[in-house]
Order: sequence, then C-alpha cells, then structure tokens
Amino acid sequence: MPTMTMVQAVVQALDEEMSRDNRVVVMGEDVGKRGGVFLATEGLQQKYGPDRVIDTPLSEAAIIGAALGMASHGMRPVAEVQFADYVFPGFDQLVSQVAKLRYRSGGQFTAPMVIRMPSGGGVRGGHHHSQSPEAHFAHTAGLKVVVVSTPYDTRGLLKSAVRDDNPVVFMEPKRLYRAIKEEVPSQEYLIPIGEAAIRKEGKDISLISYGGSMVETQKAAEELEGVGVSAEVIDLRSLMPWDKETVLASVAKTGRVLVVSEAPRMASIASEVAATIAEEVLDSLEAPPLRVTGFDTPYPYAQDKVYMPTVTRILNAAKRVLDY
Amino acid sequence: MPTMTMVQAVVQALDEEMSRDNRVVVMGEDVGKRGGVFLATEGLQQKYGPDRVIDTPLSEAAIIGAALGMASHGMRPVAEVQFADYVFPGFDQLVSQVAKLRYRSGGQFTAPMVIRMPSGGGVRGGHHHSQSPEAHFAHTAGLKVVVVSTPYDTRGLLKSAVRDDNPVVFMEPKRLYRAIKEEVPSQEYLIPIGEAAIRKEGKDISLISYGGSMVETQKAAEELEGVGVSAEVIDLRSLMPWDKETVLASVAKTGRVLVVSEAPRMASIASEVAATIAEEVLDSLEAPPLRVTGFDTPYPYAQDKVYMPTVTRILNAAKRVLDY
Amino acid sequence: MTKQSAQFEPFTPKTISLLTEQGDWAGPFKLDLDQATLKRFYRDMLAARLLDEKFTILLRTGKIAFVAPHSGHEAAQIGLAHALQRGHDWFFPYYRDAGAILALGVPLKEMFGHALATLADPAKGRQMPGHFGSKSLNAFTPASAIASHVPPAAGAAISMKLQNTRQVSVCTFGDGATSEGDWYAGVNIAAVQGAPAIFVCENNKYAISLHYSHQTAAASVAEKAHAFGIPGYRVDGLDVLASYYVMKDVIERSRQGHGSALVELEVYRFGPHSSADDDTRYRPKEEVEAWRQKDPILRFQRFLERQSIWTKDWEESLRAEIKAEQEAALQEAISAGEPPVEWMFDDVFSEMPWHLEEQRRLVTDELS
Amino acid sequence: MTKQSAQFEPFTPKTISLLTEQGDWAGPFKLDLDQATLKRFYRDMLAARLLDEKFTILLRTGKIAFVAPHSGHEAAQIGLAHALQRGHDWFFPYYRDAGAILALGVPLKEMFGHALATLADPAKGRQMPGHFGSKSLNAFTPASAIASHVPPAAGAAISMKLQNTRQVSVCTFGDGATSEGDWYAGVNIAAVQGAPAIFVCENNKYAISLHYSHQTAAASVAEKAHAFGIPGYRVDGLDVLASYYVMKDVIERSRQGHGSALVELEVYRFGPHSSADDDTRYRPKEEVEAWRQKDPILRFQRFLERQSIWTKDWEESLRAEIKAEQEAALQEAISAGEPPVEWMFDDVFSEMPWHLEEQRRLVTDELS
Ligand SMILES: Cc1ncc(C[n+]2csc(CCOP(=O)(O)OP(=O)(O)O)c2C)c(N)n1
Ligand SMILES: Cc1ncc(C[n+]2csc(CCOP(=O)(O)OP(=O)(O)O)c2C)c(N)n1
Ligand SMILES: [Mg+2]
Ligand SMILES: [Mg+2]
Repeated sequence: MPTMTMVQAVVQALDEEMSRDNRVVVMGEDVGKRGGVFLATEGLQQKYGPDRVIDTPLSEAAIIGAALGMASHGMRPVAEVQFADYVFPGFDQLVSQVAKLRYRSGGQFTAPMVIRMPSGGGVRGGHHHSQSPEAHFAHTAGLKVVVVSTPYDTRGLLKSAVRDDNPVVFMEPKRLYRAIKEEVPSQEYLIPIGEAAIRKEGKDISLISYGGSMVETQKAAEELEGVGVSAEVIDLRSLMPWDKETVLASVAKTGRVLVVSEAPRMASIASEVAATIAEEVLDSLEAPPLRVTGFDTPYPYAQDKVYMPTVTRILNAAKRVLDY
Repeated sequence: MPTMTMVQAVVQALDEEMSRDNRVVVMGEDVGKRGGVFLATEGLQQKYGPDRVIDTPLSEAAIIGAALGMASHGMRPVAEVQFADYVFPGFDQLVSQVAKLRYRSGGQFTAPMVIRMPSGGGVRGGHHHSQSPEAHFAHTAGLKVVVVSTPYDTRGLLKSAVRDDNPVVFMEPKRLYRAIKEEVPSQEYLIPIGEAAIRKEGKDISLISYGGSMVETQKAAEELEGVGVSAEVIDLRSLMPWDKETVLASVAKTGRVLVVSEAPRMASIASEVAATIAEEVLDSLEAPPLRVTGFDTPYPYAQDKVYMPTVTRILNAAKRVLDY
Repeated sequence: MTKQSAQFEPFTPKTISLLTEQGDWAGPFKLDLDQATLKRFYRDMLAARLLDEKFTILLRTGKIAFVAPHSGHEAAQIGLAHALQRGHDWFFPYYRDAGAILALGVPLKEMFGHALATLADPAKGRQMPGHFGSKSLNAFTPASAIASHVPPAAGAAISMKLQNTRQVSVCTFGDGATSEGDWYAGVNIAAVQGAPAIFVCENNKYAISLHYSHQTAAASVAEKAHAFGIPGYRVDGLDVLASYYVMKDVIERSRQGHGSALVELEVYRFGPHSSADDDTRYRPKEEVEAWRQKDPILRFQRFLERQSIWTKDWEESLRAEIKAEQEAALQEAISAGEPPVEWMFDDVFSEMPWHLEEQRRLVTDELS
Repeated sequence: MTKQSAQFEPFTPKTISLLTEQGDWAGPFKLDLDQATLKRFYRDMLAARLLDEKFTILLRTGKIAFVAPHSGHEAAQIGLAHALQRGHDWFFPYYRDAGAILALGVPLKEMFGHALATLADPAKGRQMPGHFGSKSLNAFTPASAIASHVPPAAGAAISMKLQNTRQVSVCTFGDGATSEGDWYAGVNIAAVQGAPAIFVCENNKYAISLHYSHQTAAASVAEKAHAFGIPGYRVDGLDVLASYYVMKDVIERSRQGHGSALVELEVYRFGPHSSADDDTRYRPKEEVEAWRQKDPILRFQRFLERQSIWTKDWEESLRAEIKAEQEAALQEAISAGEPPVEWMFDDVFSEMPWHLEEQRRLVTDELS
C-alpha cells in the first residue's frame, strides 16, 4: 500500500474525483499555477487545465458565491478558502446563500459543493492563520461539517464530500498536513459523513476529540494507559451531523468523559457534545463531563503552543474526572 | 414614572448618551431621515444633525468597519445593523477587525463602540428577518454581547454599552419592541453588563433564558405556579460575559434546570450554559439539564410561530425534568 | 478590450431612450417588433401593475403579510424579461421583481401561493412574500440579503461559459445593492472570467430612505462598470422599448462570448419601499407626483395609441381578463391548503439527520 | 465634482513619473526638495532594503518565523511615508509595509521586537511578524485579513472630517486586496462622505501567484476610482519622487476638504510573496530579472549622483551606520525578553471577565 501525508491525500482525492466526474472543478486563490499555498492542489491544473482548476480573484465572497452559482447550475465545485480564518469575508455567502438555498427554494435548487479550508493552530500563524471556526459552520443550519485528522480519512471523507448533494465545509488541520504519513489502499474508498471513528477502545474514560487535537488526545490516552487507565478515544470526524450514538455508547460504558478541541470554548462543538451527554446519559456519569478547549482569546502568536490543549492539560482534566 | 416600550427605551438611551457625550454618534442604514426602520432612532437626526446621526450606504461591512475606525480615532459610535440577519456581510469586520483590535495591538488601539441590531423571530420575517445569531458573536473572543428583554433593561444596558470601552453587540428582540410597556424612572440609570436578573424566585426548577424567549419562559413559569411548581426564572441579559454565579446558585438550589432560547441549538448559548452546569454542579442535578431551543433549520416563514420555543414546548420539557 | 453591443454605446453621457415622453419612437433604428409582441409587452406591464394592486388589497385585508411594490419598475422589468430566452437563460431576481417574474412565465397560481405561503408555492412557504423563484424557468430563488445573489449569478455564468451552453445569467438588484461588498466581488469575478453575466440595476434613486446621492459619489451606476473593465449602459427604465432593446443587445453580446456587462435601468418606485414603510418620512409628495406623471405604462400606451394598437375597449377587456385570471389563480392558491408543520424540517439537507428527526418529533408530539 | 490635486491630473493615460530610468528629473515643475530631504529619502530606502535583508538572515537562522519582503516597494513606501504629517495623520498599513513603517519613525527596536515577539514589541507579541502598528505614530495595527483595514481607514477619515482635525487617513494595500468586497465598501463610504481618506494600492502585479490580469479586467487599479466618483492616479512607484509628490499633493487636496482619492503606485516585488512562498512556481526568472534592473534605489542613486549628492563613500558609511543601528536595536529587542505566558489573557477586554480568569488559572497551574 502507498503511504501518504494528509496534504497528499487531499490531492489524491481531488484527482480521483475530477477524473471520475468532469463536473468536479477546483477553484480558489492560488490553487492553479501555484498548486495551493500548502500544495493541496498541486499538479491538478497541469492535469485538468485552467477551466477545471480555476485561479480566482482574492475574494472569498466571490469564491464561495460563484461556487454556489456553479453548483446550482450543475457543476460540483470544490472551493478552497486559503485559511479557515479567511472564510469571514465570504461568510454571508455561506450563511445567507449556500446554507439556505435548498431550504428556501423548497428543494428546487441545490448546492452540491465543497468548501475546503486549512484550519487550526500550531504553525505560528497568529490570529489569522490559526483559528478553528467550525462552531460557526455547525451552528448554521444547512451546512455539513467535516474535520479530518488522518490521511486515510482525508481521502475517504473528501471524496464523500464531493459526492454529497449538500454543501460540505471540509476542514483540514494544517499542522497535520505533513505531520503524519500513513498507509492508504491503492484502490479508492469512501468514508461516510456522519460517522465517528473509535481510535482506541477503553473502559475507564472516554476522550472525545477531532481534528488537530486528536494528536494530543491520543498521546494523553497512551500516557493514561501507562498509569493503568484505559481510555477510549473517539474521533468525531464529522461535526454536522455528529455521531451521537457512538459518543453516548462510549460514555454510557465509561461513565467519565473529556471533550477535547482546540477551538475556543464559548458556544463551541465541545459545549454541544458535553451538553448532549449531560442531557442524555446523566445517570451514567460518574463525574462531570469536562471540556478541554482552546481559550476564549484571539489566537496569540507568542503563546502559539500554549493556546491549544496540551497533553498536560488533557491529563490534568482526566485526573480531575478520574479522581472525582 | 413615565412608561415606555422597548423601542422608545432605545431612543431614550441614545438621546441621553448623545447629549451627555458629543463623541457619541449614531450610524447605519435609514437611521437618520427615516428614524430607523423600527423607529429606534426616531427624532435623533432632527435633534443632533446629520453629522451625529449618519445615514450610511447599504453596506454592513462599511458600517461596522467605519464605526471601528471612528472608535479608534476617538469617537463613540453606535452602529445599527438593520436586522441581525444582515450582520453577515459585515462579519469579517466584526471578527477580524473589531473583536481583535485591542488584543492584536497589545492594548494600543481600542474599539469603544456598540453594534445594535433587532434580532429574533415571531414577526413573520422568514429566513432573513428572524435569526438569532448571538452564538456567532459570543464565540468570537473580544466582543461583549447583550440581549435585552424589557424596556427598563434596554435603557440601562444600552447606556452601559455606550460607555463601555469594549465593542458591545447589543441585540434587541424585535418582537418585543412594542409588545411591552413598562414604567421606567425619569432619572437616568445604568445596568451593568454581565449581571443576570432573577425575574422570579423559585425552588423547584430553574428556567434560564434571555431575549424574546423570556416571554414564553415567564408564561411557562406562571403556568407551573398554577400546578404548584415553583420555578425560578433567570434572564441572562448579558451573554458575554454571562453571569455564571447567579445561574449556578439557582441550579444548586433547585436541582432541575431548563435553558430556553429561540436560537438554533447546535453549538449555542443554551449548549454553553447547559455544559457549564453539568461541569460545575453535576452533583446538585436531580435531572438532566435540558435545552429548549429554536430548531436547527433556517427560520421558516410558514411555521413562524412553531419555530421558537412555545410555552407548551417549555412545559413539556419541564415535565420531563420534574418527573425524572 | 471587451466587445460592445451592436447598437448601443456604453458610457453614453445621456441616458439611452427610444420613446419620447409623448410616446413617439425616437430610436436610431427601425422598430422591428410585431404587433403581437408589442401587445404582449403592454399586457405584461398592465398585469404587473394590477398584481401590485392585488397584493396591496390582500395585504390590507390581512391575507398576506408583506409586499414590496414594483409599480414604476414595469417597463424595466417587462423589457428585460422579454429579452431573455425563457427557460434557457437564467434569471437572478431580487424581491422587487414580481413584474419580471410574471412576464418570465411563472404561473400566477404559484405567485399567489408564494405570497400566501400555501402548497401552491413551489418553495413550500419557506420564505416571506416577494421571494419568487422557479427551477423550471431558471429563476433562482432569492434570499433577502441584499446583493448576496450577485456572486451566485456570476458563478452560474462561469458554469455556462465552461460548459459552453450559450446561456446567459441576468441578475437584477437595486441601487442600494451596489454598495455591498458582495456586489462588487461578484461582478468582478464574472468580468475577469469573461462570463456571460449581465448585471442589471433597477435604479429607483432610493434604498428605503437613502437617496442615491448618499449611496455613492459615482454619478451613475453604469460608470461603476469601469471598475471591472466591462461596458456600462445607462437606460431609461421607464421606456419599455429602450429596456428591451438594450437588454436584448447586451444579452446577445454576452451570449456570443464577449463577457459581462452592467446595465442601469433608471426607474422610480411609485409606492413605499414595502408595506412596512412610510415613504412620506423621506420623500416629498411632489417628487413622487412628478414621477407618477412619467408612468411607464402610460408612456407605452400613448405609443401604442399612435400605432393604433391601443384602444379604450382593448384596455378594458384586458383589465377584466387579467383580473379574472388573478382571481381564479388566487382561489386555486388558497385552496391548495397550507404546508404541513413538519415540512419545516425538510430540505435542510437532502436527507434528514438524527437531530432534525428528533426536533421534528418534538413538534409532532407537541401538536398531537 | 471633486476637486483634483494641484499638479497632477487623475486618470492620465500614462503612468505619472518624474525621474527617468537613468535618473534624470523629468517633472513638469521645479524640484523643490532640499538636499537633506533628498538624502533622507535615500537613507530610508536603503534602510528599508537592508531591513528586508536583515529579516531574511534572521529567518534563515531560525530567529524569526516569517517575513513578507518589501524589496521593490521602497520608493513607493518611503515616498508616501514622507508625504504624511507624522504623528498627526493616520496610516493604515498592510503586512508588506515595513519600509513605510520604518520611514514613519517607528523605532527599529520595536520593529525587531515585533518580529521576534519579545517585550520590545508594543503589541506584546500578539501577532505574526509583519503586523507593525504604533499608537504614538498613528499607525493602525494591521490584521492579516486582506483589505479588512479599508473600512476602518474610511471610518477614521470620517471621524477626522466630523471633528475637523485637518488630519488625513492613508491606507495601503496590494493589488489583490482590490478584489475584496470590504475594499470596495470601505472606499465607497469614505468617498460618499467626502472624508479625507487616501487609498493607496502598491500594485506589484501579483497577489501571491495570481497575476493582475486574472485579478480584475480593469486595465488599472486607478480607474476603479470611477466606481466611487473620486480621482484615481496611476504613479510610477519605482520613482520615489513621483510617489512623494503625488502623495503629497493628493494628501493636501484631501486635507483641504476635497474628499477621498485613490492612488496606484506601480511597483514590483523582487522577492517571493513571503518566506513561505516559492515564486519560481508562477513567475519566470527573466521577468523578475528584468524588473530588478529597474531597482528603485538604483534609480534614485543615479539621480543623486547627478546632483553630486551620492558618492560611493557616503553609500558605504550609510550602510555601515544603518547596519550598526540595526544590530544594536536587534540586541535590545532580544534582551527585552519574552512576554509572560499569562499575558495571552490580557487585552481581550479592558477588564478580565471570570471565564478568562479561569482559563488563565488553568495555564498558570499547568506551568507551575
Ligand atoms: C444585507 C442587507 N442589509 C440590509 C437589508 C435591509 N433592506 C432591505 S431592502 C433595503 C434597501 C434596498 O434598496 P435598493 O437596493 O435600492 O433596492 P430597492 O428596494 O430600492 O428596489 C434594505 C436596506 C437587507 N435586506 N440586506
Ligand atoms: C481575506 C484574506 N484572504 C486570503 C489571504 C491570504 N493571502 C495573504 S497575502 C495574499 C495576496 C495578497 O496580494 P496583494 O493584495 O496583491 O498584496 P501583495 O502581497 O502582493 O503586496 C493572500 C491571498 C488573506 N491574508 N486574507
Ligand atoms: Mg432602490
Ligand atoms: Mg500584489
């Protein structure tokens, strides 16, 4: 089996989908000639030409909005927003146009499109190259939201996103782009949107996470193992819809849970998962469901690594929950 | 004591602040000659002239962004976004510029400004005149967020917002603009941002809400009283920062809690409050903390009244919690 | 250099007009529309006006909750609707386009169904009145957020170009819309892609209460085209023939691969901004009266009268016919019934995720 | 009609230039700058270039994490910085403006402090390198989001007008920025308010990899001014005297109450977009080489040489002096030390709410 990084998995998935379906086009800032600032579209313009890999002007509203027009007119655009932080100039397009098109037209018009974006911190990018805005997307009815954490998932989920009949916001934690190399099948495969992955089974505590923070969460689980605590690790992968069943089953089993995410805490995905757990399996809980999250500050440059949940912070929280 | 509606309280507060401090200016679409589409700025341009009550072009990015420039240059702008739904074209200004100015400059530049907006449903406004986007604001570090529910609070909180040295998003549930008339003091007064109000003391269940849903929440509390259930009703008023102390004290006392809000549920303020309750006072809980919220759909026109938490829906949830 | 339209120059210092106010043909070329077409234009303008009136009656009687009257925009809207190839080209309307939508061929029953939010609304009552769309006629269902449809209109045009469909994408909006960033971003991407998009401003001088002179310091919307390197045309939108011919020409130019264009149709709205507005707060009555004297329907009527097409009798029978059609369609729309409450959970996604199933159950429980 | 600047016409078909490539004065008026000023311009240009080089060295040695080189933009940046009244006028820079910031008078120690995120950074290390701001010099701390500072720059100008401060607000950005909706919305509100805002495009033909010809179909950025009803000037930004004189003139015009303006300074960036970029992927080496031949510093050097101001000795002593200054400032910046970790919770608000106190405690616990 070939091995690949996450960024290679993006290229691979796009390449496969473009060759399968010529309605699939890639568009965004620097995606063509430059192959993307992270090279996540490298080689595609050479292969498919400038009509299918479109270098757009510097406007996220134009990118997202034009992608919507193309999607409603029969294409399958995969738009790239260069950094998740830069989705905001296009946010009205996303909220007012993309998310509501199917609904407002009573199903007459649809928006089968993907909006890809590198997200998250840990690359010394400061305020505007580090944010994790997934809560904004998930809070907006009509958008599916995926955040990947492995090359394998990236390929399978991105392909599903391209084939989905709904708009999918597809987030790629940039600090993982080249951090992990993984074996992937040579044949194509799909991973369904909406299903979590159990990364490690365990019985003492459930660690629920997704995206970049999967790294620290898995490390924390290993350390816990070392001190005799069996942690179950769940990677949500899809945030809208998220896999409530898998999460609740795990918490019902372990009775203790941490939700880990590097996004700011206030009104976050972590809050949603924690609130749902409290609502649905309160009686199984042997300790409060704790959230280990990014802080409610803009993303600081000088404290780049401190902002995100560290292994220590996860372990401190685990200790609180285990000792409760 | 004079009586006034919420919309009159807005005018009154602005008038008082403008006459107190000539750095205070009002700006937005139709706020001048027209007095605002809801008449929330009626008469101010006549009184203070077009330099202090500025009719702006139709661009929320221009309104919010220009207000920021004015604020950083020494003024105290109160910008109106005509409907909360229309904040999104100006969302990048809010997230990338306004919220982060003090932080990114290390405190050198500040943004003492208010962004007022009518919010919420119940006026047959469909998708784009009914939304409650407060979670988007509260999730963005650097913005204070207030949602009012009474004329008295409106006057006192809006004045505090104008005097605050931070950007404050000030949300006015439009369905309450003329729904309630209330006595207010003839003297001016301030209400501090960050403090909840206990609308009714009770001991059996805590009903936590804010904004437009306070109406149904209070009605539900009355109905519960009728069947011998003593409900404590808390109006959060400020969402960032929110008054955790008051909420937790109430839940610690009652052991049962509903969080009610007409905003969509996923990653919402209601989720935040519920998650925090589960995290901090788990052992006091005699039943799961339930959320009664708007639905995770775009706001439908035909089902305008069904979308928001109805008294029945609140009572059904209360029953679940009380019978638990 | 982008090719310009065949008959009309862009950026003319004077507004392009073909009919004098008295109804005389003043075009630089020979009028080549047959009588049936001219009559159709007139009928559509009249039907649009009467629809506005009907909506206003329904509003007063509490049957509908909102209307954004288009009276004064009829010549512009009917001219442009006839310049399109219907069912082939795409139309991205805004909320004040009921006249254009009607002339495009959307059935009256659907329009009333939409205004009343009954099952006759192809959009299932999801939005406020004034947000007409139709998949079968390629009329993109509008959102209320001003100018937000401009980037999608650009995108559709890019798709047309990439797929070589020989369609065009026509997008309308008001003068106020031209201040939104999304407007600019949308026009720019269409222009640089050389896409067949025609951006049409129905400039009625006001955005609710804001006069055009406070909207922008640009002397005309048409000249904003310079910012995109595309031609801009300033047209008398009270003149149905000027609106039609310029649009036709500009559309053909785009269809033939010469890229995007911006057209400004100068109109005036006779009524308030919407049923929620009181326009006397910001517009002098005399100003409104003066514009009403320039009624686009009357101007075209005078023209048709000189051509011996219009007669009083015809007018009367036409009005009776239209009103009867309206009344019948209204009754059909009403009797279609209301959309079931649980439908509010459909169409968020192509399939229903668990959380919406749960939320739907909450509502059905509550109602049962 | 907006009044135009005294000496320069807007919308000239030819780019405004005052120095020939050989360094001869070719202006239509008499040069009225004294020798000290001319020397200052040169010194500032050289210091800017050497700062770029210093940053690149610090980058290679891993001392700083990012740089967006401005080499090629020096004439434009130093010209405009000297046209401002420093400490009085406001400047809204973008990330490629280190040269302008330096010429404005921001201490080198602060600039290194910022690049290294030490306590010498007045912004407390909150942002990536390249986001220099200074309250005392009225240089508005930039955000990375392209064009997002344009509406704030408009707002500051509106405030200046309302308060009659006789200040101006000068806002710079790249060619790519002119495609963002916020850019358009910001320029428009300043223009219609007649505010003293000068919008300055440092057009280096590329937005990362995208060539200007794919950014917009407008032949020049300057002519986008038509969309706002303000004058647009197209200037040779490799010519420090043209940059200075046009900016000076346009600034005075705005200061005197004649509203906003748009200036395009045509430059070229000699280096990659940033330290994260590989420009050979999209720019032919020969193109870069050809532009390097037009080095703005060399052009001005030739001019000064003809004026018998520039000598090799002077150049050498200047370089030595600048390098020594840099090295001293760098050492000071380093020895200032790093900002404490807990500082990350300050300045979110003017006071610290409970949740940030809690979060800070989490970090101090973790670190103790
Ligand atoms: C983004 C956004 N902001 C504000 C509004 C509220 N609003 C509705 S119509 C309107 C004025 C539009 O004027 P114009 O574009 O000239 O169109 P007209 O109504 O005159 O035809 C405004 C401000 C809106 N719908 N969307
Ligand atoms: C809103 C936003 N989108 C995308 C980016 C990523 N980005 C950083 S610089 C840049 C190109 C800017 O080009 P230009 O405006 O011409 O300025 P230059 O760098 O050439 O001086 C892009 C796309 C960003 N910073 N902000
Ligand atoms: Mg208008
Ligand atoms: Mg550039």
